[in-house]
Amino acid sequence: MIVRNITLLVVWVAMWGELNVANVASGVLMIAALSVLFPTDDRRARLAHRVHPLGVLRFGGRLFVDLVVSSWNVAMAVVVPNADRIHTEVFDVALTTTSPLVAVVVSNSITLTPGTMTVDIIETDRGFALRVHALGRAEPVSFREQILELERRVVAAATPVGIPADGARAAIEHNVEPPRDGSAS
Amino acid sequence: MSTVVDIATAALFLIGAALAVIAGVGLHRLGDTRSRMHAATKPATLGVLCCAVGAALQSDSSALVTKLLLAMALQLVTAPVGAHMLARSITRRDEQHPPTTS
Amino acid sequence: MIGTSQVALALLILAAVFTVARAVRPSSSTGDRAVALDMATSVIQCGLFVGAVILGDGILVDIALVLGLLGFLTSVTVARFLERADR
Amino acid sequence: MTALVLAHFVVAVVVLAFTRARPVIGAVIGCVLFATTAVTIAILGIGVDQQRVETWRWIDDLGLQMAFRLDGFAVMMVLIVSVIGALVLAYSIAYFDHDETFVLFVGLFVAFAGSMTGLVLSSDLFTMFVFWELTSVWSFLLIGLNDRSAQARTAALRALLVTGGGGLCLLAGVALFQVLAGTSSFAELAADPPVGTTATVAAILVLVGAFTKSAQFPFHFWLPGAMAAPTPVSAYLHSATMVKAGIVLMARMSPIFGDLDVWRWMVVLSGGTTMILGGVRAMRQVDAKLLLAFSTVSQLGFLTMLVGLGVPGATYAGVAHLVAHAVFKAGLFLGVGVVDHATGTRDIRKLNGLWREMPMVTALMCLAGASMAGLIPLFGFATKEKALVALLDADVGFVGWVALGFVTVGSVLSAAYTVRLLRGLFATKPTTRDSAQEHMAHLHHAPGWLLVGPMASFAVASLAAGLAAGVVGGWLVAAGTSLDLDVASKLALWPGINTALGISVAVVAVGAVVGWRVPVTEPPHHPAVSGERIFQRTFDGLIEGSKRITVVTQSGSLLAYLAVVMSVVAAVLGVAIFTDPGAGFGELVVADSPVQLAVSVVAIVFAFAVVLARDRFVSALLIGGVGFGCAVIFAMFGAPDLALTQVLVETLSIVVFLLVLRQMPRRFAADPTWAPQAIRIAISTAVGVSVAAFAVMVSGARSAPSVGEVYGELSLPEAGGNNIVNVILVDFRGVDTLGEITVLAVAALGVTNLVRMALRNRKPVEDTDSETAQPDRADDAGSADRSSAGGRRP
Amino acid sequence: MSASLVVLIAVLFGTGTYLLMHRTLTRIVLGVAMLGNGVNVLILATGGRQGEPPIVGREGATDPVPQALVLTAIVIGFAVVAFLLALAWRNWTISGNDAVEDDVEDRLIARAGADGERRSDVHHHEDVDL
Amino acid sequence: MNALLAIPLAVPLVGAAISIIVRRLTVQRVVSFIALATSLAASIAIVATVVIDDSIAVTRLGGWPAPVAITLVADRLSALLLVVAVAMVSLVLAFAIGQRAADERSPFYHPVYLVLCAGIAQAFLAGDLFNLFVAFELLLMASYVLLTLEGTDSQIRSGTTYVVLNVVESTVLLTAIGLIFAATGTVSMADLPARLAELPDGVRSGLNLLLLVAFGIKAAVFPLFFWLPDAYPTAPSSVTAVFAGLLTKVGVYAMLRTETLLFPGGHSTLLLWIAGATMIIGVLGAISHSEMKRILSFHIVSQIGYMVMGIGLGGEAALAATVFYLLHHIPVKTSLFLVQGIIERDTGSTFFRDVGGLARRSGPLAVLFLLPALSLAGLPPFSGFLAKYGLVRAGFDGQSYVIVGVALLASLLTLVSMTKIWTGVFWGDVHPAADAERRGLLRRYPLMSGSAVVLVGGTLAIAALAGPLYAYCVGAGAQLVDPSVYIEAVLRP
Amino acid sequence: MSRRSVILDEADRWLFPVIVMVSVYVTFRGHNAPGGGFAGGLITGCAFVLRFLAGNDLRIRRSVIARPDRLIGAGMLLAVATALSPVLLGDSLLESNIWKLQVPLIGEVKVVSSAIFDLGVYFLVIGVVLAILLALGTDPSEPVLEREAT
Ligand code: NA
Ligand code: NA
Repeated sequence: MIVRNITLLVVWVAMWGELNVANVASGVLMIAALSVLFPTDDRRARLAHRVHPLGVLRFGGRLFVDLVVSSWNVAMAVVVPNADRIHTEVFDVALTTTSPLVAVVVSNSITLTPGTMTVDIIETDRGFALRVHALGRAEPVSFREQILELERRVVAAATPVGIPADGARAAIEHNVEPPRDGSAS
Repeated sequence: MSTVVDIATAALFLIGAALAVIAGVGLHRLGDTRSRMHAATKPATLGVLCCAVGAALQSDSSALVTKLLLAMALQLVTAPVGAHMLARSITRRDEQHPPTTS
Repeated sequence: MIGTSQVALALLILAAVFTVARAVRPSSSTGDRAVALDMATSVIQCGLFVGAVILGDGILVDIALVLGLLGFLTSVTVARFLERADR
Repeated sequence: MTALVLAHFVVAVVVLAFTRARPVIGAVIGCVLFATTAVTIAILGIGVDQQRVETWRWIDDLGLQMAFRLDGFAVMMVLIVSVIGALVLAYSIAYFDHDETFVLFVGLFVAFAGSMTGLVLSSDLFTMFVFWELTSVWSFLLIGLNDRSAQARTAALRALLVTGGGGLCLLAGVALFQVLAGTSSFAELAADPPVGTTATVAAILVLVGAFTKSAQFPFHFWLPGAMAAPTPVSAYLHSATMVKAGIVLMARMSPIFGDLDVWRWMVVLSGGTTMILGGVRAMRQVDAKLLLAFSTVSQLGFLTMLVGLGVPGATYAGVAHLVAHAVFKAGLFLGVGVVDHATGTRDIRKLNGLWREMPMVTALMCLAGASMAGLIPLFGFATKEKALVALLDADVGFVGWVALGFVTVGSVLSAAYTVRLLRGLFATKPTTRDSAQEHMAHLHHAPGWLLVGPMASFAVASLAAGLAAGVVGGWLVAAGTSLDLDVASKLALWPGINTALGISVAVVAVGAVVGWRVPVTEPPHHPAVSGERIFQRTFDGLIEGSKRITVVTQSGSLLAYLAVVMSVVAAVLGVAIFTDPGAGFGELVVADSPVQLAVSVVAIVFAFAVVLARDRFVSALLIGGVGFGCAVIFAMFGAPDLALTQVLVETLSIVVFLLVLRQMPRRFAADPTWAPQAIRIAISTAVGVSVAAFAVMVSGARSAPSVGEVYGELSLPEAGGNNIVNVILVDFRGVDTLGEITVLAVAALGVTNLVRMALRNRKPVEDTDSETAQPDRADDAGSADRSSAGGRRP
Repeated sequence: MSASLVVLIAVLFGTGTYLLMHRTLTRIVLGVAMLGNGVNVLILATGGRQGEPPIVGREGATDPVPQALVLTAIVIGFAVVAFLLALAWRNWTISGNDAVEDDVEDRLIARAGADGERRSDVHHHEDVDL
Repeated sequence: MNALLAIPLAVPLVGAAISIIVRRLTVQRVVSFIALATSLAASIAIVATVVIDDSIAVTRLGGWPAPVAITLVADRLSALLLVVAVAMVSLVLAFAIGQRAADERSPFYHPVYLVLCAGIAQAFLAGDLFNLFVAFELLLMASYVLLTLEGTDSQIRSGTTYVVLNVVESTVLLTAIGLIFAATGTVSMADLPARLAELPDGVRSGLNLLLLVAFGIKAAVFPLFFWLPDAYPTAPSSVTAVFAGLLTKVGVYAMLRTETLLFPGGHSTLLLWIAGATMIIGVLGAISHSEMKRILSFHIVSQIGYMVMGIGLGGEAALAATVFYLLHHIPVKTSLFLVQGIIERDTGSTFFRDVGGLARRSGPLAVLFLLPALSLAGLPPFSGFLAKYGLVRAGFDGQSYVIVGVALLASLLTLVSMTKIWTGVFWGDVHPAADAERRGLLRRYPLMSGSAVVLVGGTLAIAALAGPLYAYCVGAGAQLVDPSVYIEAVLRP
Repeated sequence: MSRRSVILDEADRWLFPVIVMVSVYVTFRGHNAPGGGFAGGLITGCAFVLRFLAGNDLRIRRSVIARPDRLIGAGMLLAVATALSPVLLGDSLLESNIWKLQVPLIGEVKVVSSAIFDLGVYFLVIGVVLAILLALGTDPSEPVLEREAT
């Protein structure tokens, strides 16, 4: 929650474009009102992540590079198409994380990175599996490795804490109280 | 200084616009809907970012800059969501009704 | 500066033409058209950023912000209903 | 006078409201009222130097007033109305017996009498018109008293429409007089008669009105039909009083317009034709009541000629004959009613030798009949004699001789149908067919005194007035004088031997023979061409034609409606454009900027794509494209607020479109061809081109600066905002915004309501215990919870 | 005035009109939306000249009044489209199609007025795709 | 003055907002009653002001100077129509509550009904063309919802026709207003006449015609009337009653206002042609049908023709007659629909094949029908006759003999169609399905009959008090003939 | 296969408040720059669309505005009351006022009465979008056809 609220405060102040008492105060009020009116009472809210600023920066930089590379690749596929470049394939990749946030960030990043696009996220008993659409020839093993590498980078930026995988998922899917053995932020 | 900034802006604008054109061409050149989504997502997003940065370089108020940064961040978050959902529905549909022709 | 921006605008118009063509081509699937509309919002955003510089007008940035924030909703809506509608 | 008239309406309401259980009481009250009226009017009006005048201003701006004057003619007419009314009402107590419609009859009867009293008292054409139309309404309701009978309904309708149509002519006449002379008062019109074509037209319109009411050819046909009404109604309305309204009107108007040639000829031709036609038709009837009806038509023609000719002597004779006719005809009608009541039939083929069984009635009927035939010493003889004298003396040229001819022939017929009536009802006739014998009607029960009494009064009155013709004629001079007549000679029982008497004798003799010779056993004759049929055919044609027209104008097809509306739009703009294209076209530039050009093209492409799309989803997306294109144009134009709002609205519109369309088939059905595609395209093109061209025209026409400039000056200092558009919306034109958001709110409520109704129809069981029940309507969030919680999964 | 906007206005009005003249309610709603766009562009394009946004202190600003009018019109247009779509939805739930049918009583009159001359009521059903 | 003119449009909106929030029926009813009573009181006060001061009441919203501010303007015409409308709306509400249908079935009836009332009030008071458009939208959207309130098959079908055609009407109106702004730079009705006068003929005539088309659809004149007879018969009677009485008259009002204030003297011949065709085609439609509500709906069309005739004739006398016609027609038409509603409530139908002999079952009901019916057919001494007479006289004054002839013919045909209802519903055999023994119809529905009785009494009162009322209308006509009075009153600093 | 999407779920969780904040921002600066209550309300409406598409609960957790029509009514009441309040003081409908308030730490805050009006517009529009979503979002998997097409 803290992460989210701070993010929101940053967004609010950024929108007004000036860091001053009025903007921060109104932002706090705004966020308080939002929490009251739209409480995230989903059990998911209890999932916490520890954010590592350095990891975030590293992830962001890498993401930007990936975006540039992928744009280049698509451009080549468009401008100078050949059989390899316009070949498509669908892979299923099982992630190791149990955090939906991590899974989502990974999935979104995949969409922005070279040659790949997440077409589905499947929740399995063991975690999340991504179905990825690849543009251009790819070798399955290294392809999976790339994605798991991406996941590691995301986890390094925001580490899920404290909640066993199955409990969280059970909580999400069946809306029951998850075991209280972790700290909630 | 301002010349450098101007040149940078010009370059970013041209790159951004060119990316948009490439994305547009990609919508036609690529073989199937999901491939075309690659074009619509990646170069287009980058194009938006380029243009936003270009505009930020030209702006003289911090307020505008933060707003542009915000716009960029939001673009990075929302663009893949839309693309993903579309791709997902197309994938699921194709799995349920395998295309018979073409 | 302004001149280059005009060129950029011209390129964006070209991009828009391609996008529109995808949207209206009879051979396009609904998904294609949704993709094209999604893409169109991106092109418009680019145009608004460039236009903000040409006109020296920060107001257009606000519109671009909102467009970036909400443009994906159309795609999501189409995606949501496409599966069912095609059943 | 006004009080008397109003008293009638009050009594009518009282009767209808309070004497339901004992209608006889109502009838008695009515009789008392009539008697009171007669006495009061006699006291107020007879032998008084100063004529009583009452005027009630109604609408000064239109010159409308209710004006009454108690002159001699009015006194005479009121006495006819109320005395005959009292007698007929008394008679009806016995006639209706225990009929459930009796109370309604009494109420309407009294109301009618009130209207008739008002009519005859009117000193203003407008006032007369008001009562005139009222009498038509009462007549309609009274003819339809037996509303279960289709014949009665049709007859009522016919009477109403004919007299109503005439009423409209009269109305037009009134309005024309008001415009021409600034008044519709008889006295003022007479004092300064309007002249000229328009005035003549007005007079003719008034005359036509009078013709319809008094059943003059070619409007005569409604009257016999009206005999579907109960006999008291026929006797009172359709013989004694209401049909005389036209005569009254002519009597008031002919001193003013009688010297117009067209007026005279119309009166003589129409009245004469009516007199002959009525007589001939009467000779063909076997229903005694119908026979009387046609005789009334004939007599009305006679009266029309006399009163309408505008010759003082004739008018005086007409007024006298009006009285005579009212008396003897009421008696005859009541007599037929007595026979009908006693035997159950009025068919003269089925009646034989009734004189033996009801000699008293026979005698009385013969008296009244003799008056109708014009036999001395009855009153009818004196009046007819006077009429012949007047016509012979009239110095109006050829038209006068034509009138005399009509009267002579008509009088022969009068004598003839009188004989036919009396013989048919009472005489012993040789029966030719055996089969007819068993259908012969016989007396069921003897008529009571209440039935015979009134009728006897009329018969005796006919005789008495005849014997005292000189005295009665003296009384009638007052009536004549009040009509602005110079009455030279009065009535007399024995006028001396002259041409008129010769004619009378011949007429009666010939008539009697004819009447005796025409067999009574013939089936009723239906002429091939009759007003009745023409009317019916016109009426049917009206209904049928209205259906045919309505099919065209009201096709029920939204498509056709829209096509018409859009064509009209294109047409009016086309007219404007071709009138004067203006300067706008010269000021056109290709585009304000290249981007604008490009985006316009994009939007145009999207628009055409929407038209061509065969898929619902796709068309919703494509129209989104049009919307986004417009948003860009707005942004370029200097309207960021618009662009922002447009983007948001377009996004939400697509969502709403898809929410709805997801449930429908993806593809549009082939639209059934309502019209050739070419027509659709032509209309659309016309609309598009004309609107755009007109827009160009208009844009070149601006001459004054926009109020927008003032808004700009006031915005920051006065309203505290920099964004002028927003300040306009929430401040300068805030009430527009208030309305606009309310529209939005109502639309949302409407959408919610439609879905609620659908869900309610879907789940009737759940519905009964939650939706319609009172508690749930109250402020529990239950329904909201049910509709919002959990289940919202697209 | 800009000719490209004039042509755009013509096309929006033309296509809007064309779409209106259909039996399918969806198309009619599309036509209404199209006409709405057409009117908005028309008011803006004829009401003033292109210029700067009307913010206090800006030179060469365009006339704010047409913008205020169009804003109101956009909102009302949205309300109308939403309600029409709800009508289409209800029509669909009732009859399984969204065709606008002719008025029953008018058709009866038509039949009574001219027996046999006109073809009888046509009921239209959508051919379901896929 | 400021408060007075604002109340009829603002107070119902407050009431609407409250009854959107609170769904409890009793609360909604009380709120509606208070809101309408307040509006009525304010409207009467407005009339009093207008008469006593012999002036035009103006309020400038937001306190801004005149051409900037949207003004609410009440001249004699507006004030009169306002009172009549609010009174009518209030009575029909009582009727609707008595009908036990509308407001118990949907919690949205009251708020939407109040919005309708506010929209009508705003339309009559608007001194600004665009504000008039917004008022139209307000009452139209409310009417869409009311018309489809029960969401039945027939309501949806005819509702669709109604909604689509009125949406098209709105589009045309908006186009016209937008173009008027484009040509003149203002939408203030007081500011417009001078600016419109400077326009070239083609432009002015086009703008005028475009407005006429829009208002013509709304007022249901030939050849744009067809939505009305299809749409009205399907709605609940309480809804139809208020629509029939008021909605088309708002269109007539707008036509009257714009033709006298903005485009004086324009297209009068065209208007007379339209008037004649509307009268005849409308009444022929009435004659062709065999259902009470349909016939009454077609009558509306026909009667609109008379009012358009008055506008087309122009001049003080004709306009006075038109105003009086409006005054008479609203309550008379409404009361006829109320009677229809009572019959429908009792028998479930007003098709002639399903009913009959009602005069025998309920004399008072028959009287309740007959009085307004005769009035509508233009028979003396009822108000309809006086109104018709005013028009006829004005027509003769202007030597427009043809249109007067057509009007009189239409009047006869109206009588024909009224007798069709009378013979079909009130005469004849009691339909076997009906419970012939159930008498005392009016006593069974006290609230419905009560409002009908009050209304019919009102129509009789109009005839009885025709002298002063007509004088008032003449004053209104004088104000309409001389636009400078209006303009000065609004633009006065 | 689940109809829900984890991605959309997360997007809703993170973007919903952002969108609402943007809407508030757009509403409040509408008086000086493009925006205003209407645009703001529509933006919040879009946030609810996102929430709806993610398959999440649309309720606002305060009973006063639990039902969208209450929100509509409240917004309408706020707007009309603001418009009508000057009438009670003898001014004309919609007469606007500007109040200048001194708020500690923040300084002078200018409050324009028309901003309150705009706030009413904002709430009303949110309510409208919600109402339409709730109504037309009725789950089509439950057939609502009353009679089958024949
Ligand atoms: Na119908
Ligand atoms: Na019947």
